[in-house]
Amino acid sequence: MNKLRIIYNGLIAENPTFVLLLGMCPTLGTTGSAMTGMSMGLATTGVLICSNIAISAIKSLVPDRVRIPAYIVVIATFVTLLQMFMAAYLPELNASLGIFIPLIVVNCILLGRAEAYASKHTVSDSCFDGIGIGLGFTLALTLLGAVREILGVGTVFGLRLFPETFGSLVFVLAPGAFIALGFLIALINYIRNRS
Amino acid sequence: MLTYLSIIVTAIFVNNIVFAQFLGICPFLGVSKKLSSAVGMGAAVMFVMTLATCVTWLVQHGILEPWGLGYMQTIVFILVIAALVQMLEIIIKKIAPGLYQALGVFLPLITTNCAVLGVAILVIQKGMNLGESIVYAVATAIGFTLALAVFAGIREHLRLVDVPAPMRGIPIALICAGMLAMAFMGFSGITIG
Amino acid sequence: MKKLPSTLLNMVLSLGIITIVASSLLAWVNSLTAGPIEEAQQKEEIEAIKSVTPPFDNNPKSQEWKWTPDNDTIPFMVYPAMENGNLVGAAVKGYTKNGFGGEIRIMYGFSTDGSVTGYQVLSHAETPGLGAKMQEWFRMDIGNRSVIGKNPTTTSMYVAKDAGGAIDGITAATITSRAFLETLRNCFTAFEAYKTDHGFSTTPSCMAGEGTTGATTHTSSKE
Amino acid sequence: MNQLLTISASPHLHTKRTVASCMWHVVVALLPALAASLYFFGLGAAIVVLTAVAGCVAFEYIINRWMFGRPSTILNGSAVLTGLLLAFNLPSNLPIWIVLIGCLVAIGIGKMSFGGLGCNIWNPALVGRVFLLISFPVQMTSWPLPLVNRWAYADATTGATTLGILKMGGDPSSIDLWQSATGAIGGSLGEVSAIALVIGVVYLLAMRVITWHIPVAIIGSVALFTLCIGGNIGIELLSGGLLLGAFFMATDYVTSPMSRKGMLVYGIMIGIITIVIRRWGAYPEGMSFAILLMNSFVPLINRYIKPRKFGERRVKK
Amino acid sequence: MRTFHIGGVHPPENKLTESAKIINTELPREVTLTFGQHIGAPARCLVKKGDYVDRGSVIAEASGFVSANVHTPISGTVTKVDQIKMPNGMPSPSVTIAALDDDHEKDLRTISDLTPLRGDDEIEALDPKAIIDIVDKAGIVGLGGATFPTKVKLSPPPGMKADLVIINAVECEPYLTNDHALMLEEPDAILAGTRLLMKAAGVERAIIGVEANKQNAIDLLRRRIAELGINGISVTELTVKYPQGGEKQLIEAITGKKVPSGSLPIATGAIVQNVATAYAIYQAVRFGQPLIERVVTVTGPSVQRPGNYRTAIGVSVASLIQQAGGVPADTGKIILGGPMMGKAIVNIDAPTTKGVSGILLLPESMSQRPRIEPCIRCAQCAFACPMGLEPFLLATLSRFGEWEEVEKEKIMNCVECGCCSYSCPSSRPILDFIRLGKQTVGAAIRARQSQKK
Ligand SMILES: Cc1cc2nc3c(=O)[nH]c(=O)nc-3n(C[C@H](O)[C@H](O)[C@H](O)COP(=O)(O)O)c2cc1C
Ligand SMILES: Cc1cc2nc3c(=O)[nH]c(=O)nc-3n(C[C@H](O)[C@H](O)[C@H](O)COP(=O)(O)O)c2cc1C
Ligand SMILES: Cc1cc2nc3c(=O)[nH]c(=O)nc-3n(C[C@H](O)[C@H](O)[C@H](O)COP(=O)(O)O)c2cc1C
Ligand SMILES: Cc1cc2nc3c(=O)[nH]c(=O)nc-3n(C[C@H](O)[C@H](O)[C@H](O)CO)c2cc1C
Ligand code: SF4
Ligand code: SF4
Ligand code: SF4
Ligand code: SF4
Ligand code: FES
Repeated sequence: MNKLRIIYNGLIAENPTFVLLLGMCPTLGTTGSAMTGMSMGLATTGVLICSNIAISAIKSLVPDRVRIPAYIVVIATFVTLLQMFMAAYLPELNASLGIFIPLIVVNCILLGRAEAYASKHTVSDSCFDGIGIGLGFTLALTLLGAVREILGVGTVFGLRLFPETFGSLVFVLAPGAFIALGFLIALINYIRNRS
Repeated sequence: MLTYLSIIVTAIFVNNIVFAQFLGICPFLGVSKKLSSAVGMGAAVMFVMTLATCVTWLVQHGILEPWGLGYMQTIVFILVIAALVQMLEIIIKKIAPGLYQALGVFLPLITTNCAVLGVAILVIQKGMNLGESIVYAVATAIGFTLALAVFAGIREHLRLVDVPAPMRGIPIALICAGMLAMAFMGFSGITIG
Repeated sequence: MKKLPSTLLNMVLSLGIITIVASSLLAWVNSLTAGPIEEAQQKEEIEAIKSVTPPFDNNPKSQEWKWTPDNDTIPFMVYPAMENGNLVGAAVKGYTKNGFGGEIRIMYGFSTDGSVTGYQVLSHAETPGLGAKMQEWFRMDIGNRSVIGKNPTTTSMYVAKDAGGAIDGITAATITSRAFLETLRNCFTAFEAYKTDHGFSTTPSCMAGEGTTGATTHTSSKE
Repeated sequence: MNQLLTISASPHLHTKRTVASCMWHVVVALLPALAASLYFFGLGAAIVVLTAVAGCVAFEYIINRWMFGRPSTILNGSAVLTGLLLAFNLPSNLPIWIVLIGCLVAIGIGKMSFGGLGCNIWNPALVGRVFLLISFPVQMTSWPLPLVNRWAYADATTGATTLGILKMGGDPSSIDLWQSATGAIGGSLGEVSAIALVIGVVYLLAMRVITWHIPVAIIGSVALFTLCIGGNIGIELLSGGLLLGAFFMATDYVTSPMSRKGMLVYGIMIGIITIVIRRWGAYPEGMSFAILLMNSFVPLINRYIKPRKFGERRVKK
Repeated sequence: MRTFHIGGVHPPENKLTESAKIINTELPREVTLTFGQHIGAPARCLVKKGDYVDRGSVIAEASGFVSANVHTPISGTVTKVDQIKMPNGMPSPSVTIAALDDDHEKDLRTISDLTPLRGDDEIEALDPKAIIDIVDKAGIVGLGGATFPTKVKLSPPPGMKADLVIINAVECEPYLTNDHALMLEEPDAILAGTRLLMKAAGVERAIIGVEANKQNAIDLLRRRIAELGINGISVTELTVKYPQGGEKQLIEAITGKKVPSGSLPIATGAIVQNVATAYAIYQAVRFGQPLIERVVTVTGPSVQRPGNYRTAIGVSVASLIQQAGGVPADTGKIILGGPMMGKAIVNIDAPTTKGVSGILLLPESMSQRPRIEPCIRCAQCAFACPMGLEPFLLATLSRFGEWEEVEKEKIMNCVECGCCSYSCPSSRPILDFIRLGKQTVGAAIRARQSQKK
């Protein structure tokens, strides 16, 4: 398949957050600002690309009945690697994403892609699938983070759009996460149904 | 005693796992369409979460830390949880077929439920002792079940009203979760003692 | 390529190999990153201490001293800052559980006479835009917000809303402000206790009605 | 002639009560409290009330007509009521733009996203109020003093509410209950005068718009629970939004249980949660949160607590 | 004062004809009789075109246990055996009898087929079996609206024993006054009929339940009971509340016992009969008069001469309305029965039947249902439901086709009293949806039962 199509597919057509509704916990939990949302998206993308590559590489060496545990081990390995690198070189980001970094392990996007895509496709296709889906996830998280940051405190990536007094704090807190995502998905539903 | 009470109140109301910590959202959105399945899922999570927290705590303090393998936490925990769920499934099927009927369908879903792994990691991060960890796990699961049950009631209600088309399904469910999170914020800052 | 059939041997072998490869990889990377991680953590602490105390030439971390408040078990950490062997002040790492979102960890710096030389909020779960403002609020030179340069023996380190307080709390975040100042008072007490313990002269305390004062256990790690 | 006859199934009579008359009765019942708030807070109260009512009506009209293409529903008075009750829950010096955000949230999120009148689960006015409280805590917790500077709006002199004083460790005996009863105290503009609120609720009960169950359950459980934990019943009942909430907001048909037993359970739980939040929580006032929380439980209450059916045998234990 | 305890409403009473005396109408020269005037199997036709039938003779006989004879109220010739359009516009088989000469008003007592006048002693000597037999022959069905064959009620299923007869003189429907008028004019006949009912059912006690808005009837009945020295019959005054006349509600109001869900009223030991039924039984036993006439209230806000008319069963609705001054110009809806449970009709040329207690002509302004609005969950309907159901839920579930759910919510307990629709401020068509649900669920239940057998 055309590599660009694979990426388009992950980014838009099968966007993991807005269309497939996977990985809701990090989506809600790490989008207090555009920056944290994007970081989480990129971190997940990294693991996803690696695990997709590794899994499609070893797919024929793994008997069917143990494939799930095997995939989990692969994914967990890359997550742990990510954890180590972040703790060593990006300690602040590591602290702000907190528990959601180890929880990438259980993000259904990863296992989902391993099962639905990487275990059936070539290494390079799986790599591009990882990039596409990962960027789709990153896009969604960044978008949600940006919306919450703008509505909540009036900035986006720290850039001030309007004075902080006019921000609705609720958007950087738990309820705002649900509400903002709800309306975003509704908007996307609306647009999709129109076109 | 007071610490236990405080752990319980905090885990159920103040820092509800779904509404404040954003863990276990997928089953929360996925298994809350009917009240009966919501309660079944809640019970299954309580079962697994308590057991998993207990076992992973022992693994952490008995194996990983003494041997300097702290960096293996994530990989070991997820494998322990996966194995545990498998074993539970087999055991329950053997000794309590009735329970299996009720919980069985939910068990496989739980392996990838981040709430279980999340709680296992959180109790280590918070430096809780074994007793506190178990109480925390049970209370968190109660909080999860409560959230699920309330949400299932709400979604059964929504089935019978005229939700505008683009809002139907997940969007309105998320708005409801937002409203619930807002209501639960009333408990913020509750301190016992 | 054909898939390996699911025979027991294949399954054990396959899983075993994956696990061994994975663990070795992890062990290797761990050995590579353990240093930088440790360093990052150390650096963070030292940076924090540096940012709150007067300049020093010792290693305060190696001279840390513990002080445990009456009603709790986890100790406060006193890091003495020395210049040429003379005490010039200290950083005290303290915490409170009375924040709006639970625990707040703060490091305060004091000069020898007990005046606040600086502070760093290390971790907290306060509300962004409200309680989270404490990081800047209490060093702002507006009204009576700043605690910098003030001495708990002469300034009442309470929120102005509460009777007798001399510090302006964060607007609409009185709970955080109280927690912040409570930690400050306790850290000050820890510092005083350190001075008593190590034979440095204490400034006479006139902090009437203090909450947690007495130090029950203190152990020095340098003994 | 035969062709002209109307055919419809029985019953052929219909009560005079309409949705509009229910809603307008509640509006009428709120007039004494409105008068009191205009007296105590002057210009500020007038601006906030007018903005809130106009805002809610406008948003309902816009969303209904232009987004859903449904017929306008503003004449049935429910948007007016939401606006009025939202205003009653706001301080009288709140900037207009915040009031408007509250209206948008109350109508847009709290009511119309669920499908409009009758479909929502949470009390729209309270959704708006709590949203504002969380979003703009600074502005939402500065209370103009009553009777002072009645012609000031944005720069009114502010002070603490009774519950705020207590939360800050104030002395309960310093509180003048007579002031709480008349309304000469700080607080949201509609909640201050207990007497005016009681006049309103008596009217609603007499008109049979509401039944006694919810208000009595709330007030009873607040009184009992306060007694158990050793508080001052008078202060708890007369201060904050307790009476406003118990009489006019917890009783909202749409968001309260549909059986009398359910109403009692709902009311009792609201009372208890309110006191728990007031006593142990971070917020000085818990009524809004308590009502929203119990709104969430209403579907479950409706499902499990039902009227006893005629001739249905009671389940023996 | 006694009353039932769950739900109920109190619509404006509007008893326009409260003190109107019963007006005897002239016997018509033509009647049309249908075979399904009662609940149960339609009667089997015994005549054919051209037959001459005598006043009071059977023209169709009961075709089963739950069925009833139909008699002709005039003498004449069968001119048609055909389908006619019923009031609701649906066709139904019927017999039309026309008086070809002037003997259609024959005195019943001259007709040898009917057992002639019985004396008091003779009546005293009748045993229960004989009374039930007369009731059966006379084609008497409940006149309270349900038209359930009376002999069936008087023959309780094995193992059941009645201990009380309740005379339903509640008349809680607004506008209707036919029972009231009958009580004021025929108290003695009603009491005698009640005694016959007691005897037939083998019970010692009877209670006449009357709502407080008919004080003069209560006083009159009480006075006559005392004057005649009758034992075992008493009158109970009831609070005015609809649907007190409903069998289950009335039993509860009077005895405090609730008919268990899914059981017959006889489970509480009570047999309920309408006053007019008691009167008809007396007429049959004493004069041998079968059920060929009844009192009908013709009323409405703009009707010229509203009143209680004693009329032959089978005259056309139109001719009865004519008696009352004709159809007013502003009429928008014509209802057979009361406004709460009565049926709106399309065809006023259709004949009356045994069950027609009133004809109500509502002006156009009262005929249209108010605009339907969304349910505001006010629970008024649930508070009003005398069966303790949750009408808003039943209606919504029915609307969404959740048949299993509605069955669990006991939709079949609904007595279709209409209190829910009446009290809904959003004027939702609650009962319409519930009827739909009842039909579907009822069919499903019957299918299940027949499968089991
Ligand atoms: C969403 C929300 C978050 C809040 N977060 C904090 C906080 O982090 N710290 C705090 O002291 N108060 C916080 N508050 C405010 C308190 O509830 C309360 O208003 C305050 O402690 C006392 O008010 P005052 O400071 O105006 O006296 C928050 C309020 C809301 C609505
Ligand atoms: C300002 C105001 C506006 C009103 N507007 C309406 C209206 O639009 N529609 C309506 O039915 N009732 C409206 N009412 C209420 C009616 O005047 C009256 O109070 C109510 O319909 C009485 O109904 P009831 O007798 O059934 O209780 C309004 C009342 C007030 C005070
Ligand atoms: C809602 C409802 C209201 C009724 N109201 C009356 C009434 O007012 N008078 C009456 O005689 N029967 C009324 N009935 C019929 C009674 O339930 C019952 O069938 C009747 O009293 C039995 O007497 P009968 O067989 O002599 O008609 C009503 C039935 C229902 C379901
Ligand atoms: C007794 C009564 C109380 C009401 N209380 C409220 C209220 O507290 N908040 C509100 O937004 N609407 C209230 N309404 C109006 C209406 O029910 C509300 O807008 C619906 O929740 C919208 O679906 C009330 C209506 C009645 C009849
Ligand atoms: S883990 Fe299961 S329930 Fe959760 S998103 Fe994935 S497929 Fe859905
Ligand atoms: S980790 Fe689990 S709960 Fe969290 S988003 Fe993924 S599936 Fe959902
Ligand atoms: S019609 Fe049925 S549901 Fe409605 S009130 Fe009467 S019994 Fe209840
Ligand atoms: S009376 Fe009407 S509006 Fe009220 S709950 Fe019943 S159906 Fe809904
Ligand atoms: S007249 Fe009362 S129920 Fe029929």
